[in-house]
Amino acid sequence: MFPKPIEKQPRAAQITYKAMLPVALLLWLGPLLAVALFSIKPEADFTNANYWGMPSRFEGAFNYGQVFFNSDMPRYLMNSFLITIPTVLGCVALSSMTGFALGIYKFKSNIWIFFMFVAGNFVPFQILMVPVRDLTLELGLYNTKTGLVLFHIAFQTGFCTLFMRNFIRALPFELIEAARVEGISEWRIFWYVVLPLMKPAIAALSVLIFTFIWNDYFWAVVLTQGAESQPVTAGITSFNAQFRAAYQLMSAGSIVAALPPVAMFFLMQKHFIAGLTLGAVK
Amino acid sequence: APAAAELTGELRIFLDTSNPAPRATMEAMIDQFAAQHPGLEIETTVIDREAYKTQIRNFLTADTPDVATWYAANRMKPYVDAGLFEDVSDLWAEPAIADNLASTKGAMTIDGKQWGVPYTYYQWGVYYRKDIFDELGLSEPTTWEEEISNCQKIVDSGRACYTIGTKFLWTAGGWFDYLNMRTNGFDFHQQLANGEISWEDDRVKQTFANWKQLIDMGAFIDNHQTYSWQEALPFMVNGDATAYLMGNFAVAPLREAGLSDDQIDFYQFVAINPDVELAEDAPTDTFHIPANAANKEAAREFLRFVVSPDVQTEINNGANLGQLPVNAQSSVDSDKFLNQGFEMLSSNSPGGVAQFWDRDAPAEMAKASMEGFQEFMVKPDNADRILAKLERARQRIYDN
Amino acid sequence: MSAVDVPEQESWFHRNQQRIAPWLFLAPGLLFFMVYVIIPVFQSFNLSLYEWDGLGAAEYVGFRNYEDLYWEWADRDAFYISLKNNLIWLLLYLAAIPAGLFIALFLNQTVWGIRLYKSLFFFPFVISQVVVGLVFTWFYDPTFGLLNEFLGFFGLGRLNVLGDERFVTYGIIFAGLWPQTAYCMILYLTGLNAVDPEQIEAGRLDGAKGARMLWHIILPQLRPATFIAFVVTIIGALRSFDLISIMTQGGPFGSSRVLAYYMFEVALSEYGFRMGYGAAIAVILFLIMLCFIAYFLWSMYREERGH
Amino acid sequence: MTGVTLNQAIKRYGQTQVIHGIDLQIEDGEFCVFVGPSGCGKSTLLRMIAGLEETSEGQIHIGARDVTDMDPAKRGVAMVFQTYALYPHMSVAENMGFGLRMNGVAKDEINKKVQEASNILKLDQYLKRKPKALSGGQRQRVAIGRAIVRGPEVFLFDEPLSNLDAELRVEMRVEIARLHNEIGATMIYVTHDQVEAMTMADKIVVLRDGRIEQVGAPMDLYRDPDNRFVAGFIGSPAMNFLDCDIVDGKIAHPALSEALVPTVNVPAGMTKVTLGIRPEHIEIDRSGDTCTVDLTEALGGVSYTYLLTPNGDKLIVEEREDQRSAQGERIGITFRPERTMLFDPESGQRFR
Amino acid sequence: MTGVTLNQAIKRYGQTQVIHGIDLQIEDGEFCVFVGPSGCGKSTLLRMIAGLEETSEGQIHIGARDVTDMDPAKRGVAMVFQTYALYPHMSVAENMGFGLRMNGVAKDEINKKVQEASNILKLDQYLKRKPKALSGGQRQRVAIGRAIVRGPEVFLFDEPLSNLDAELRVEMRVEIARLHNEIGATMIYVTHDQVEAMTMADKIVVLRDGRIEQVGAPMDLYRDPDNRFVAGFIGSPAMNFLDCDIVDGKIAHPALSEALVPTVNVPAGMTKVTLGIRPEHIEIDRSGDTCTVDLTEALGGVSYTYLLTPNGDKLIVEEREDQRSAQGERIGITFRPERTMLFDPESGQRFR
Ligand SMILES: Nc1ncnc2c1ncn2[C@@H]1O[C@H](COP(=O)(O)OP(=O)(O)OP(=O)(O)O)[C@@H](O)[C@H]1O
Ligand SMILES: Nc1ncnc2c1ncn2[C@@H]1O[C@H](COP(=O)(O)OP(=O)(O)OP(=O)(O)O)[C@@H](O)[C@H]1O
Ligand SMILES: [Mg+2]
Ligand SMILES: [Mg+2]
Repeated sequence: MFPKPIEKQPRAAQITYKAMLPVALLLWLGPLLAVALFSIKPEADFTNANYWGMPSRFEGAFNYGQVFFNSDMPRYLMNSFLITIPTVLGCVALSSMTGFALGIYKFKSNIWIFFMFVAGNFVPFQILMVPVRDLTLELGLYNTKTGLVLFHIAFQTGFCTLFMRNFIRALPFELIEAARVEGISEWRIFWYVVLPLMKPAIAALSVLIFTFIWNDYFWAVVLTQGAESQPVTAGITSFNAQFRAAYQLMSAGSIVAALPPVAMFFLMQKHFIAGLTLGAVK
Repeated sequence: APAAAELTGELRIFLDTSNPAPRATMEAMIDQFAAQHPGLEIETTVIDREAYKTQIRNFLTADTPDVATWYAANRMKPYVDAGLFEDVSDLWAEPAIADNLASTKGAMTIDGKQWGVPYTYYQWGVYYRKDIFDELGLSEPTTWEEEISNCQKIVDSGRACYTIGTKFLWTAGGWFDYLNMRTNGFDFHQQLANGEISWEDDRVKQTFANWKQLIDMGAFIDNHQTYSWQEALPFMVNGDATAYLMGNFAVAPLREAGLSDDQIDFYQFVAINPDVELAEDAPTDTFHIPANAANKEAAREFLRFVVSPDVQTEINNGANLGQLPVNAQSSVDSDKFLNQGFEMLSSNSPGGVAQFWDRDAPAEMAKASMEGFQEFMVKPDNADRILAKLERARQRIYDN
Repeated sequence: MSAVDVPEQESWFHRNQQRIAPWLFLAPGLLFFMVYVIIPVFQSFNLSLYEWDGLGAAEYVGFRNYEDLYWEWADRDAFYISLKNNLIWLLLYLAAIPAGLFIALFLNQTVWGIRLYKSLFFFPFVISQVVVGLVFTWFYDPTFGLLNEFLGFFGLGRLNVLGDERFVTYGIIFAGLWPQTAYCMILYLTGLNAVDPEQIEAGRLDGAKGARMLWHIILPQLRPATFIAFVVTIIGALRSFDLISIMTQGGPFGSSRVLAYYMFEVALSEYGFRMGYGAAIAVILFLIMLCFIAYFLWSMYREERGH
Repeated sequence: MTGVTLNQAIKRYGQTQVIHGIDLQIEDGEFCVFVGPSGCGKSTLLRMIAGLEETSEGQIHIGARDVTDMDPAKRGVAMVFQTYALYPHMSVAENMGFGLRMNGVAKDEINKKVQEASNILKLDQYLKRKPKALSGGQRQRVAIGRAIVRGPEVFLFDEPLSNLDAELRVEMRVEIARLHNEIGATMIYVTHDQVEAMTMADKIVVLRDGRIEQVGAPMDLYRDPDNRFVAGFIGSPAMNFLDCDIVDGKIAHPALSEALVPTVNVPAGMTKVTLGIRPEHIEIDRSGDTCTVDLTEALGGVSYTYLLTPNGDKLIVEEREDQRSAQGERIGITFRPERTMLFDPESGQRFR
Repeated sequence: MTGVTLNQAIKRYGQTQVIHGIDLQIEDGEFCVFVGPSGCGKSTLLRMIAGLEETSEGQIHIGARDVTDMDPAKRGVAMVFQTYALYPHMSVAENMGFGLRMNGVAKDEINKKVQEASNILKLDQYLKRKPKALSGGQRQRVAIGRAIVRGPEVFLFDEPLSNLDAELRVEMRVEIARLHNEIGATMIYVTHDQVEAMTMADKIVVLRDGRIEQVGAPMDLYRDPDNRFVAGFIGSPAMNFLDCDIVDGKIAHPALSEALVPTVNVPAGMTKVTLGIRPEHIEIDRSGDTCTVDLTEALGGVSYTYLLTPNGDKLIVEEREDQRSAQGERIGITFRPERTMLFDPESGQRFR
């Protein structure tokens, strides 16, 4: 292990290290903690320029109450879920198939199709902005969650295919050959042999895509408008416009918007990190 | 209206009145309308004001509402040109509107047709802290010299004269409107907006020179480029700045922030060039029917309803929008700012009434110029460079 | 053997199963990807030759949009600034890589609770850039921002980071580095996990220690992690939009624009109606990115062949 | 039950040909082992029989059926892979029954067959476990069980034991041999371990570069190889080869104190010949001094002496027990001429 | 050049002790091999000597220096790892010179030493290559070269050959032995391959569960093991053990047609004893019928016969050449009593 394990170093070094950890963490998360602090302050603290001190009163309940009962935030949150979850399902479904096709079969254009997915995944998505917006308008899906979901599925398929294909490549090919010798049709090989083995990849990918989509702002702005279809990232800006300069509410709103992916990360940490590294490496 | 009782179907209304007070007002008004038309199913969507500006072009082509708010003058031109707004000249031919809304007809007219109706307008002017003025022994100025000397005293007292937040640029447009209209007059200003005058014209430079005078003396708060107009309010509330050149909608938040009517007052922007007539900014907010609307009949009825005298009186009163009604039959609320503003616009604005810079100038020019104004306000010494750049922009934009 | 009674008479589909199957599996994904990604890329190329306000009819103008871009470049105007800022982003964003490595090294221990520390350090990556932007806007706030409190604490003057065209881009990049560093950190932490302990021991026997160990033995083994970190950082830098949009809207006076934001601005923002022009900017951005995409694909190709 | 016949089977990958026209007849119920150095085409040939690789040219028959272009599933073969290729998400029983299940066989029938196979392989108590929870040997047994369940006519094994450690390998080797006795199906087995080849095979096929070098029973190959390659390949430690001169019809080499009279006919006109002699057939002559002891290795029961001949050739001699030589010692060697084999130095062909 | 001395060396990982007070003296220039089953602590002990693991208690001396708490780089040892642990991003020459470079040795000096080492190991033509481009054996040679270059007093090898295939393993084994002869440094070598242990060692240390079972020269351990563990561990195929009864002072087992008179003193009062006999010391008595032939394996020069005794014990008999028995045949066995060893069935201690 590098660097040298701290437990093999002098006691003083160990103590210093253990003391530095929380300090470093506080510094690192400082801005975030500040927001959390803001979100439980009463408004008066801001007018009294008590920005960074202890809250004079705990107003968290009120502030979060405002967010949940006196704004469009619940709708935005709902929208985010209604956008994110179908996208995750769609991506996983499409990319396990494309990944399977590209990972298992040898055919001439295999590598080129694969590269197309990879390259598409890295395209600056701004270049898609105008045509995709027009397409969505033409399909009558502008300002609908469906429109957003369809695009997200399509765009994320690039990344997911890269991920799935690499994962499937790493599976022992003998498993497929064994199945073929046993006379199992290709579709059933996919369904009964490969898909169950892809569970970890699917888990990792789901968490990852969940976060990506949840946090998407650009496309939310380009393809939707208004509380009936916008996700929370875009919603938070309107929310903030609504409560401009009401820092305690903006903070509470931000915390609420950030919470689901954070919760997701904590619950599925292992998969999340596996996703980050596995997808790209290999 | 008896005929209106038969209205049926769905009426979708998009609003940009996202701040809490206006939002409540509009929703109440729509409820009232709904009560009159039980057969109509009304769906109201309120979109954040800033977001609305970018989204309008989308919803005009897809997922189109039946009624949408927007702004008068050049600001509606792209949509008129693209055929996305319904020609409502027929409404304007109805006497109830023709007679009572005459003063705003010009702002609603493009190519000789009218494309919507106004529902409110409001004066611009200088809102100031009367208590601080009193404390410093200042009185409302009327000339540029007085303005400057007042300001000098304020600056000497450790305050800024004007608060402003230029993060979203348009507030600087207000300053430019006034300085240029006061320096070169309304007509010149409109010509400039129409691209007929070079930005490197000496007269424009004079406007900037006047502006620079204020900047150089430290009249504006620092760091205004990082604030929105709301974020700039606390400076005035806290007494770090004494005045705010703003539309009347600023009054409500100032009051909310705890300033009493004794502490705030209003004066008309001072004259600079005695040779030009005073002209004012009075932006008009409007309702339009998108060309793709489904229920135009109900939409027209709604427009009639909005501009009707009672509704105008109601929605513009101090407790609601706190602005001026567009209908001559309506009464202006007893609110002192509304009265002063109404007074000012109707009797002391001989030069004309402008909509506002970003509504009078084409979008692209507005954007480029307001960015220039912001830069100028931060770096007044760059004036020549900025103007040269704007001139280049002008040549390109109006050329197309 | 088989339950089927007529084994010799297989259907055409059955016989060609292995040839057809991949295309059936690919079809839905490929269709989606084509419609929403590949075709639009070409449409954008095409659109960049038009002038179009997004409302009326488009007008073919040949390369005029590019010409305009050139003039903006020549005049050191918005396009020039965007491009320059993009370069700054590209360069400075790379700082996330060493920073991530540094934190990863710091956290690569096995003391009690370290797992929790690692996850908490990773936090910034998970939250939306919108929130990050907001957080940092307040951090930089010239009146009450924590930054100025700090500077004041050290007796330094106040700074309006986001209001000063000299600092604004750096300020936003710094905000962007926060989540990006967390990302690189995780990549390196997993990379460090995979470092061959025997090589470290061999290094110890060879007398390499500390920084020399890091440089000569650890870093070369972290190459894959560094490679991904590089790719994702570059892409992140070129895609930077959310932060700018939230923190400054490209301001003050357009000095924090980058291509991605600028194109949004000219095409879709409040005052922007130049779809074709936006497309031209996107094409330029795409061409820049293409270098990196090509690099990435090339190294992937080598990997594939290598096996 | 049926045999397998290959008729001029050829395999090409693009331009490169890796299997060069193999003709081979494997009898019904025979245990046939393919051996050969790495990359010689053992796996490819096996996979061609399985149908996992297309046959570029030639025919493959299983029994009377021409299976050359048939789907793998239809050929009546079952394959056991080096890596076992067990489905990790299925229990042992599911693994074994999967093929039947997918082909629509009734549940009861599947259970019965799985039960039978697990009886044979003593897997009963593991049926519910996942492969992960099994040892290497058990996994290999499941893989074989999966093959058995399908009741194939031909079993194919591709280095099934090479992932096991030495001890288990011996055990499983014995088990597979026993299985073959029990069910009597045709089995084709790929390995590069010549102990496996020698001990299990009814028939060994020695491959080299996609061509058959020799086919025969193990001891036949050991005693009577066709060429130098087979002679060197079969037997461990490998046969010693000395490049000798033919002088006056006798075979001369500096390590030999006197020239040998060849026991077979060497074609006239040859001046050089390769002499092969197995380490266990050399005896050390302590009175001689033609060779130097380079190194000795005593393994307890047996010891190997590495010799350097005067002209630098190396020789290994197997000695029994305690007759260990000292390093650097100079000794002579002798052997019975009938134990030697003679090969053409060019073609490697054996003279008989 | 110096020897290595361990004095009551103990290693604990947290609560669990894995090395239990080892006393060991390795002489200057000796080739010492640690063998033992997996997990017995061979690697740990080696790594303690290298300084890669801290010694929990006791002392380690290299020559006269107490190195117990010394930095690995300062101990004058070099280590060759099982996985080679070559730096993949450096060329062969850089790999070999890296240690010197880290210690600030001048470039010329490094080049010279690398040259020398690569001469010894015949690596000259590969100096520019990266490890990836080398075969397993070449890599192992580079790893050894890297150790040589540093000119250590003690070489440490941790199963250096276990990643090579059988053929290469033999070759490299010979090479390391030759290297030891050449440079004469002290070498400590860990393996679990007993052929390596037997053939290379001057001294074998048999470890079990972190304790030394026996130390001695290879043939001493083979001929004269202290206990059943060592007897079973050394020699291949392993010694056969039969659980015998003592009847009237004689040793009886159903496989033996008549009871044996023990050649050593068995303590009085014992009723059971374990009899050990090596496969090569058993002779088959074709007239007997006590045992059944379970299986035979002919490997050419030698064949193994697996026997089942009447009470189910298994026996392996090594036969020479062609004396192959048929499966199922019933035969008897004989051996010379002085070839047997007797062990305490409980403690495994050998009776002498
Ligand atoms: N897909 C392929 N494309 C091209 N050449 C191939 C392919 N698969 C195998 N080969 C070549 O065919 C030859 C035979 O390979 P095969 O795997 O049958 O050897 P093998 O005898 O099984 O070797 P090993 O003992 O290492 O498993 C090799 O030279 C190999 O390089
Ligand atoms: N870091 C550690 N923490 C706890 N126990 C350990 C650690 N390293 C090794 N051990 C234990 O120490 C014992 C000796 O391990 P060691 O690796 O020395 O065995 P070995 O003889 O080299 O085995 P092998 O032949 O498998 O390499 C084992 O029981 C192992 O589980
Ligand atoms: Mg093979
Ligand atoms: Mg070990």
